[in-house]
Amino acid sequence: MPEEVEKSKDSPEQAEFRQYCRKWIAENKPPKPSFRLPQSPLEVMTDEQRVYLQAWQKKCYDAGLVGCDYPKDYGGGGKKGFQRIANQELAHAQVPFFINVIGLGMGAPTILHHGSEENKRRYIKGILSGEEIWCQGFSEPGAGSDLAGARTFAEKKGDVWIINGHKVWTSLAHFASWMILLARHSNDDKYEGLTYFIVPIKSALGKGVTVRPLIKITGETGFNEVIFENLEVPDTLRLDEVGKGWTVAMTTLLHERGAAPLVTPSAGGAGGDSVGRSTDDLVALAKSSLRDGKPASEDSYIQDKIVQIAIWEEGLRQNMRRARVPSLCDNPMRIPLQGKLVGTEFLQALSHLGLEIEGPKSSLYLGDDNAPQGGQWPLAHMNSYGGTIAAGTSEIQRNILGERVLGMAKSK
Amino acid sequence: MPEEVEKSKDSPEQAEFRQYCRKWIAENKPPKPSFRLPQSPLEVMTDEQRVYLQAWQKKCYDAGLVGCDYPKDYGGGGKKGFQRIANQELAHAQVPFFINVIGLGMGAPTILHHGSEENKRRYIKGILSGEEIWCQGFSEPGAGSDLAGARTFAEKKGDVWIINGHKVWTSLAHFASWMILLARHSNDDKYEGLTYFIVPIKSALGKGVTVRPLIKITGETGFNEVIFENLEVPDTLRLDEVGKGWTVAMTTLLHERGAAPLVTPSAGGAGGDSVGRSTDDLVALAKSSLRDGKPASEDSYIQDKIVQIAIWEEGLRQNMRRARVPSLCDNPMRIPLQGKLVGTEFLQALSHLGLEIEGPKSSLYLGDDNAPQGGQWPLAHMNSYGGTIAAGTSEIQRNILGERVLGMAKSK
Amino acid sequence: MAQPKDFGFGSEEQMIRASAKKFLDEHCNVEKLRALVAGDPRPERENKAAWDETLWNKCVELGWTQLAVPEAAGGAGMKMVAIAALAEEIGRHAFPSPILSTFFATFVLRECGTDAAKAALGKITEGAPMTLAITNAGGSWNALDTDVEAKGDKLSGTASFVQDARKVKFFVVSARSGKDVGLYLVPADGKGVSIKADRIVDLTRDQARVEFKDVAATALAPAGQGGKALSKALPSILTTLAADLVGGAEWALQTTVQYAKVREQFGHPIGFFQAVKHPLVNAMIAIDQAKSLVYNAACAIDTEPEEAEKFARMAKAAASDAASFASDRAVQLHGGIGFTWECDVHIFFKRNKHGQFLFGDAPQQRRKLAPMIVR
Amino acid sequence: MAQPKDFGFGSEEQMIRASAKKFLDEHCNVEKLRALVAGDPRPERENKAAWDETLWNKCVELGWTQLAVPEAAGGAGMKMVAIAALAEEIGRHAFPSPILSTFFATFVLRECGTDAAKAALGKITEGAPMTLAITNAGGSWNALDTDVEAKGDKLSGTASFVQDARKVKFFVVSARSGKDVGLYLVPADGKGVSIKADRIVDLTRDQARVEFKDVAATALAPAGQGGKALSKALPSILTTLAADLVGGAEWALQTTVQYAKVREQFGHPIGFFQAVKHPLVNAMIAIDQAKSLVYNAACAIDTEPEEAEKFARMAKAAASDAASFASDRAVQLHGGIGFTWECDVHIFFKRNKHGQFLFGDAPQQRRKLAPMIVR
Repeated sequence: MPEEVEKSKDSPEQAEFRQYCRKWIAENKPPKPSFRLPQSPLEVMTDEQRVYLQAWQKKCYDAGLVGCDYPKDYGGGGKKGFQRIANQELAHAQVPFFINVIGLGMGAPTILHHGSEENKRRYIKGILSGEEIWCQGFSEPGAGSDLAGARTFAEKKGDVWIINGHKVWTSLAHFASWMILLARHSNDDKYEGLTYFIVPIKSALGKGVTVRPLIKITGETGFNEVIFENLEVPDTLRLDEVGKGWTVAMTTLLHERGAAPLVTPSAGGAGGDSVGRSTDDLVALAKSSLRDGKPASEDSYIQDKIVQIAIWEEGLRQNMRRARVPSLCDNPMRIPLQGKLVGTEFLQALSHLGLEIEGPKSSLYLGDDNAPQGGQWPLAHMNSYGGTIAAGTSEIQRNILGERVLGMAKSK
Repeated sequence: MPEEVEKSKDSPEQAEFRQYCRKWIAENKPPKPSFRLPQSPLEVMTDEQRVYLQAWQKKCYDAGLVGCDYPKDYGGGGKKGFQRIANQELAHAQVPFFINVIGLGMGAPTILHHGSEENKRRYIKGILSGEEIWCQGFSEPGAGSDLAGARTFAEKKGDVWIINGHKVWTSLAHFASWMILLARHSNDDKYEGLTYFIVPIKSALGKGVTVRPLIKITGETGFNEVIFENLEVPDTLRLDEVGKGWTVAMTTLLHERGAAPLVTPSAGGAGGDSVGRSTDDLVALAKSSLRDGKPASEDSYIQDKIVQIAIWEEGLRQNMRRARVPSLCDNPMRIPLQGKLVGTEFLQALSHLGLEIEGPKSSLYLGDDNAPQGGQWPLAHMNSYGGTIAAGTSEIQRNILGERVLGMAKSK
Repeated sequence: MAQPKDFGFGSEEQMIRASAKKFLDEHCNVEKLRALVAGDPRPERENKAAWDETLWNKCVELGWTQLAVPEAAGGAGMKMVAIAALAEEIGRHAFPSPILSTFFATFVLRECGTDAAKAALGKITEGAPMTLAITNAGGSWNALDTDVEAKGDKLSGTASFVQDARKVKFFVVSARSGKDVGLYLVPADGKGVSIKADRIVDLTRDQARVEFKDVAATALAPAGQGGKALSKALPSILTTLAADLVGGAEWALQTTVQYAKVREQFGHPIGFFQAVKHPLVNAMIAIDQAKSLVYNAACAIDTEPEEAEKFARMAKAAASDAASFASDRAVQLHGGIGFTWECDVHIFFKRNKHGQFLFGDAPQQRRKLAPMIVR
Repeated sequence: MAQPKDFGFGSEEQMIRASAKKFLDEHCNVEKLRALVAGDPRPERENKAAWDETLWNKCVELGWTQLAVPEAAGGAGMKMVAIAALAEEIGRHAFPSPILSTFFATFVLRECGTDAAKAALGKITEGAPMTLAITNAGGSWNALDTDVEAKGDKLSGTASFVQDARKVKFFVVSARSGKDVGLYLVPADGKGVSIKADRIVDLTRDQARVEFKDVAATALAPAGQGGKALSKALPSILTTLAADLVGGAEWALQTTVQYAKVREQFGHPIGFFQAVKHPLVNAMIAIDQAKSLVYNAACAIDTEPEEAEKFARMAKAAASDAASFASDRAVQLHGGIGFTWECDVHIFFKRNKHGQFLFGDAPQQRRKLAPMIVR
């Protein structure tokens, strides 16, 4: 969306904040590091990446660009409607992303809605500033799409819970201080047998917590298995009541899917060494690629495919816009609940078209001197499956839409 | 497949038969009638169409081109492996189709496998000659995809069965002498409560049988509702044992899907006023259609779409060929069980491409002077849904393939 | 120029849509629609140009014909987003009416800038239905391809694919003189005008070839200016058609979803099965993007005209595909009943197919978009 | 010339396939494959050109290198359907081996018709792995686009996208002299040859740019004849690649089907859900057509050469799409585990992607088919 549109409805105070953000970012945008930045926070592998990104988030937090909408008491800015402005300005400026993506998108809103006053005061600030990195313990080897099938067990002993179990797909666990954990306290009921906790990771390593990196099909690490063996967690770290784990998890997922009112602080995610995220990237690639001896951008087949992506991209952009105009939305959840599904499938199609444009050059990977744009396209394509699988596969998303929005019978 | 290929493995006797067929067809191919012939036997609407087509089938039967593989005792030719030759020669010659398609494809083989000796002697000949037209009573308003949910009830009273119920989608019922009927004799078990009958239609009209034409989305008639009200059927018209209805129905469906060894007599189905069945039809249409002021056949998008169809068509043709080479088929049912699904979806895609090529002219329907090829393309496209819905929807076909061929768990 | 965040869809536009919905729910609900258009199923039927002329008068009373007419020409000068919303309701009801054609004529007339055009807009304001007669026998909407020739103020030749030809009072005709194309107003009952109805698949429209034999015509745009007026009107035409398609697609979606909730097979409502559920979700997704693109295009016409053609073509491409897919799945997922004339689905299926190809289907729009996007 | 009904797939061909299957099941089952190629996951890893050279010797013992060599040149002169069947097994096992490259070299050499080519075929028969070095830096396989130049019998320039470059003993190089293209044999360890390995995604192949600096070469086809030999060999190359892709696609299908039978979610094996079942059925359908087209193309090469290019392009188009789709769904439907390095799926996913683009993906094949079909 053009910047002018975004500005058009700012209040005077918001307009002033926007000016402030713009100026601050221009003066503080960090230099490109000497090492490769991954395509998203979920692939942060090395300490040098972490240190660089954590410092950047902290700097933004200190400048008031992170957590604007959160109450001041919990370390936020206390100004509703300001985070969106900061996000827009950060995204325009193509700065690096915020590393603490799980904490910002899931941990903080979940704690805000379900945590005790003590927990809110203790944890939210560290999430916003990025000083404490968070991870999420939902998926298990036997419970992927079927989240409520979680078997990690929390047994109450006096004032503490003893946690035993095995979580997978836990991005950032190798750097995390804390985890939001969905666990089972009872086998009597699938849903009401679940309870939700904050659990320590870093401080408990070797003392009931083991973090083991999983390797993605791209060869990158960044997500992990986490194994709990008799980890003791005080009852004060429980979120909401015993047996309310599924309700709390729904809050987490609603925020993850961008379908909740609270705006997640975000730097736009475009500041890594990433390509394969927009039509413009495709056009640039097509111009520099040959197909039958001509620039691929002059090939009618490639043109048509790029235009298809362009229409899709514009459709998603206009969906975002329309979702905020209630009179043009029959069902308020219809567009927001599509976001994760359509956004991830869009990136998959887009990155695959990148491979088609590259042709045989799509074989060339990171580190190859002749790889177009450093081999980022096959990387983006492979990583796109993380998008269509994690946090509710595309198949599950279609169930959700068919059931919650269109009201058809549950498929399971 | 080129004719030479077909000939290459004929035995001397078969080669002689092929010559005979070719000569006979050349001498007896009927002149084009003054009226429109429908695109398939399932849309025969008028008596003039019926009379013309019935006469043609009879003539072919008398010449020995129909029922070659059936035993002589039942009115057949008694020569295994000869029907395929007759079919090939009839298809090459682009003669009209055989009207008694339900009888030939489903009635005769079902009776041959499950009928009493008496029934075989009585009914098969009339099917082959086309003198008695048959229809099929499987689908009901409440049991479409779920065939075994049939509720048409057969109650035993002494030596007769009293039939009450409602069948739909019964093509040719308005001309039919007989119907093959799947009915329920007991509500105790979904599958074992089914029994299979031959029931009279024409002779029982107004005496327990009502045939009401249904109108298709094309405006054509040709299929019907059939309502049974206390129709009496002698027990001798039962096929196989009481409670074996589902087993018998499987025989019928196996033959309908072309997955059984017995070759159905067929004139190739290309003799109606039909277009929209092959790549060649598309190429011809594209050459005579304009797109952006040029022949559509010179448009790169249209070319690419036609080539996709051509590859698909060749793939189906080569599938047919490979299905008969056991050493190139891991699972003998894998290709045959795809036939109905893929064939009907192919025709749907092909006819839709016809509409794309026609552009705004695809609005012009039968009887319009300027409609390309008499408006047959939108007709073919609409009729293609009959293909993807009738006789097991595409959705059901995919279940069958996933379960019977790939061995995955049943979806229902 | 920047677009407003809310597409400029304000209270006035909401009222227009709400009143249209109320009107159409009452007068063109699917029972009335079926009774009106689906009486004669015979495949070789003549096209009846079925419509309810009394409803036309009501539309005029509701002010629909004035909506797109500029205030300077005595109209209401409403935004395109209002027209789009109205067209969406029309599509959702498959309303058989020359109102869309009249909008198209309005869009062209308001670009002509002549007194004659202003007078013609006055006729529309007063309630005269009009349609464009600008397509040649090959189906080209390119102004220069017209089969009609002008000699002075006399027209000869044939316009093809004229929508609602038998319902209108006037034709807006494109005609060549030499290498120039002008636009002309011709009364439908003018001397030398003959209308040959096409037999078409769609039951909710009529379409014809209109032959002009030395017909007296009023020049609307001077020779040489006709093509320009048509291209300036094109984004509005495409956006309105796209809105109609989005409405028709939404009908197909909702109707099929309802059916999937009540139709049971294998002991479940068929919506239980992902083979039913997921295609309907895909249809919804396609419709939502198309709808968002429609309002974006309409808003661009209102506020960002330099982007209007691009956005309108995107909207028509997306809406054509969404409507085609939603209608296709509506027939398929209704199963046996969906293949029958008695089921309403085919009425929308046919209307959506017709609209898909008017002024170019998705691949044709994409072809035109390519140079704007792959630069 | 007519094709035999059974594709000419007789007992000898069945034996070759059966023995290949047995050999690969034993020596290149997925456990051994993983151990061989997937040891180093780091994204910036160097390509290791991982292969088991002792297996190459066994392939030679099994007679594989002789299969495609004409009897006149001392080979077995087997039909293309036998090569296709072997390639299908190789694909199904993702066998890391220069055997396919050696076939491609064989196909080209047998079209050269020179003594030098015959001698080179002799080397292959004896077990020397070879590969084609005929692609330019832009990825074009068009003979005339080569970046290598010949001056007399000396070659200079770079061949790109050379498959299995670090496993072979010889390169078959296309080189220009003026406007003509000739083919040349160059030993991999020849003076002035340097091999710069590409870092590629596929773990089962290696690929390189091979630079020639004034390298002594043996002419295989005279200047002017190289292009012809390459185009005559092309259908065989495409068909063999397509067979490999069909095998790789079938592996992806069967592995995912097995997983769908054992992985449970929501109280059912996931194959219960149509969102899992139906895409796998679609993959099977795509694979079956591709496979039928492969044997048809192979049989055309054997018996109906005038149709060979058309059928081979069809096979490569269908197989590229089938393998792409089957691999894509294999990752997706394996869910979380499918996205990990420890799951075998990615090995085949990457190999299939590589093969999809070698010698042109489906749209590129269709582009070439258009004039043969839309005539």
